[in-house]
Amino acid sequence: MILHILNRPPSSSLTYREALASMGPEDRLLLIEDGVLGALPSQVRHFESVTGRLFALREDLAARGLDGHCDAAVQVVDVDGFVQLTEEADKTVSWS
Amino acid sequence: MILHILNRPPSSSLTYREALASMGPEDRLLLIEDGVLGALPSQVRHFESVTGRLFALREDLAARGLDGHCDAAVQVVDVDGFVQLTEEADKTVSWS
Amino acid sequence: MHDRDTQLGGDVLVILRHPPHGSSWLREGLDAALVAAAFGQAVSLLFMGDGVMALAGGQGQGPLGQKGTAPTLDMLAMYDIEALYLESGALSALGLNRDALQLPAQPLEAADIANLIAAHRLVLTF
Amino acid sequence: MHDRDTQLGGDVLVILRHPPHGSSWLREGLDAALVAAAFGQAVSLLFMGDGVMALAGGQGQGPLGQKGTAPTLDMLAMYDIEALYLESGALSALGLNRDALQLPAQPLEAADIANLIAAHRLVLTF
Amino acid sequence: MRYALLVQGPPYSRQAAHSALRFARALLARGHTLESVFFYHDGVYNAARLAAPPQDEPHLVDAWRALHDEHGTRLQVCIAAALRRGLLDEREASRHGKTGHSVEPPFELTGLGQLIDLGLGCDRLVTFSP
Amino acid sequence: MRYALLVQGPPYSRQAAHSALRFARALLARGHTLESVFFYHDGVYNAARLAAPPQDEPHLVDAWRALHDEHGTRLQVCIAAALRRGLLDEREASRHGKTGHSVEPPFELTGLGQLIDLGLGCDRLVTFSP
Repeated sequence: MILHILNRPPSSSLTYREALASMGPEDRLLLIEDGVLGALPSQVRHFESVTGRLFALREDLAARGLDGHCDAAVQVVDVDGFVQLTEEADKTVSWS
Repeated sequence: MILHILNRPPSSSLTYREALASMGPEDRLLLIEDGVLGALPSQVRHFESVTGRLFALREDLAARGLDGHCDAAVQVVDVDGFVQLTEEADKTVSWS
Repeated sequence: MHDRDTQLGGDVLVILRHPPHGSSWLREGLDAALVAAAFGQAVSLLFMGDGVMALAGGQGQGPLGQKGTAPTLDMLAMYDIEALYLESGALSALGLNRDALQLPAQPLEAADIANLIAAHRLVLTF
Repeated sequence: MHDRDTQLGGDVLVILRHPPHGSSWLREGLDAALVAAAFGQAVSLLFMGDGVMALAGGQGQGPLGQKGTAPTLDMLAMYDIEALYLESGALSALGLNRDALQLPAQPLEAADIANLIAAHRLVLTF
Repeated sequence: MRYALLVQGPPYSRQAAHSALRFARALLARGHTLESVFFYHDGVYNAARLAAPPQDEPHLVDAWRALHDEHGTRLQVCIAAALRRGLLDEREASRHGKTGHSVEPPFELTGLGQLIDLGLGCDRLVTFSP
Repeated sequence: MRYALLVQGPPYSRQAAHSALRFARALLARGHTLESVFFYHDGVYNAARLAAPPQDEPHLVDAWRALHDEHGTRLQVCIAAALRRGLLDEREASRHGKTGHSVEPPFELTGLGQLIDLGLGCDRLVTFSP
């Protein structure tokens, strides 16, 4: 399993397409920084192909007033959980 | 007439939508830097709403091997023409 | 203020296109607006694209405890910056509720945005 | 080389996502690839998204006479970097002709890209 | 006409500063005046006096300086953006108790109000962002 | 596990460096080792010794230094990326005939090969880009 990390929102950047195109069937995607906008119910459709493997960073959601506004399909992790995701992954790939 | 200047390509950035949404019926749009990728025949459809008012910078096309590969709907100007466009405009607005 | 609102005009229009925290664009754009206002100019703000996130309620601190831009928004009125606009399409695209915004801003359709830009002497995009 | 090509594997995969001239990403990514190769690692390159523009023929100089990255591409073979891949969808989205590319690179579909990434110990994205 | 430029992109990593220099030369060649280049956001890195690019690459700091020397264009750097990023002239370094400095004339640290003055006072302000 | 971080974002203008510092603290808190932070692209600006942010803002250069002091994490700066951008230690300044320097220990200018070594030698390399 590879952890992909995305820090751009699908509302303004198409980088998410490259991240998704690069993901294997077991890989996970973590949204951080401005990328957490992708976890909004209005935006999460862009990540349909990785349902169940989509994560968002709690601290970055909270900073933007979005903690609790995430779509239910998104698994929210704090930075400790972020580290844990990197432990469980064989490697990480960052998309910006 | 306002000159809008865009340096991001529609193939990776959605900034072009903000530029287009901000343009009045007489305004012009100049593609520079990586933005000139938008002048390719495969990409120019994104700029349909400003047909006849779409420009691209020759030097930036040439640097990317694209001089002569522009869509016919795009008016190619060199940097002297860029200055001239700013002379003719009331003001300029840059989008990045 | 009312006149300026209905006429959409002013000296300086600052367009804020980036969301809070991910970059310094929003803060540096707001700084430019505050300075222009402090210099006596009639300043308007347009929140556009992801920039409408600047208006979201309940914002917190950044990764290293930065206070973010939400406190700055509360200072706008003190600087007489009361002409606040937002791109209506961006708000709905992000699914934000207008009632939940930290500050009220007037929603604009695309045609109005072009008019707003035309009606200011100086337009700065951040 | 042939084995590595068919197996898509190697030590270091450098993913190049940005077009030439607009930023230093492409050049700095290529520098990382050259250094890895000089250190004896088996290096693969994947041109993805706008990064496929790096392969366009007939590139020229930058605004202040910078030589750009096209000359660097010619050095790849000297460093034994021969595993070159490109995102097939990006090439067609930009309407580039494969025959007009400066260097041949093997087109990959999405599933192959995931395999390519999985088959390298270190993946760097630029 | 009287022009001013706003440069918000860092040197080397983005084309913005290169584009701005090219535009500056072109507007001067057309007989216009370039009052000032204002550096804001990561554009303030253009003022880094110690920049040492390889010999076969353009030297942006020198290119800005040449613009000033030949045409009297002011090179104004937003002081708030600069201090955060480690760009201090001798005066600011001493004010902050630091030894050494990273910005020197003809670049001048100045307030953001100058940008507003330029934008409203010049005939054209053209922005180059990253 | 042995971690290394690659930081490519400048301080202040983008969140990347802030995110990296937060991640660094979290991995250390989980008992891992952080061998090195490698700064490349505009990330090299994190090493600017003269940075003077306002008192109510985080001081990134100091925060990196604290990481080194407390945990022995190396702070490695790509020398080629740094020189172009005006980030020189005393040795490079003298080698380029410049007076003054903009980088000081514990930040160390080093070759890009170190990044490859870290990427292949550590258990995890995590990249924070702008």
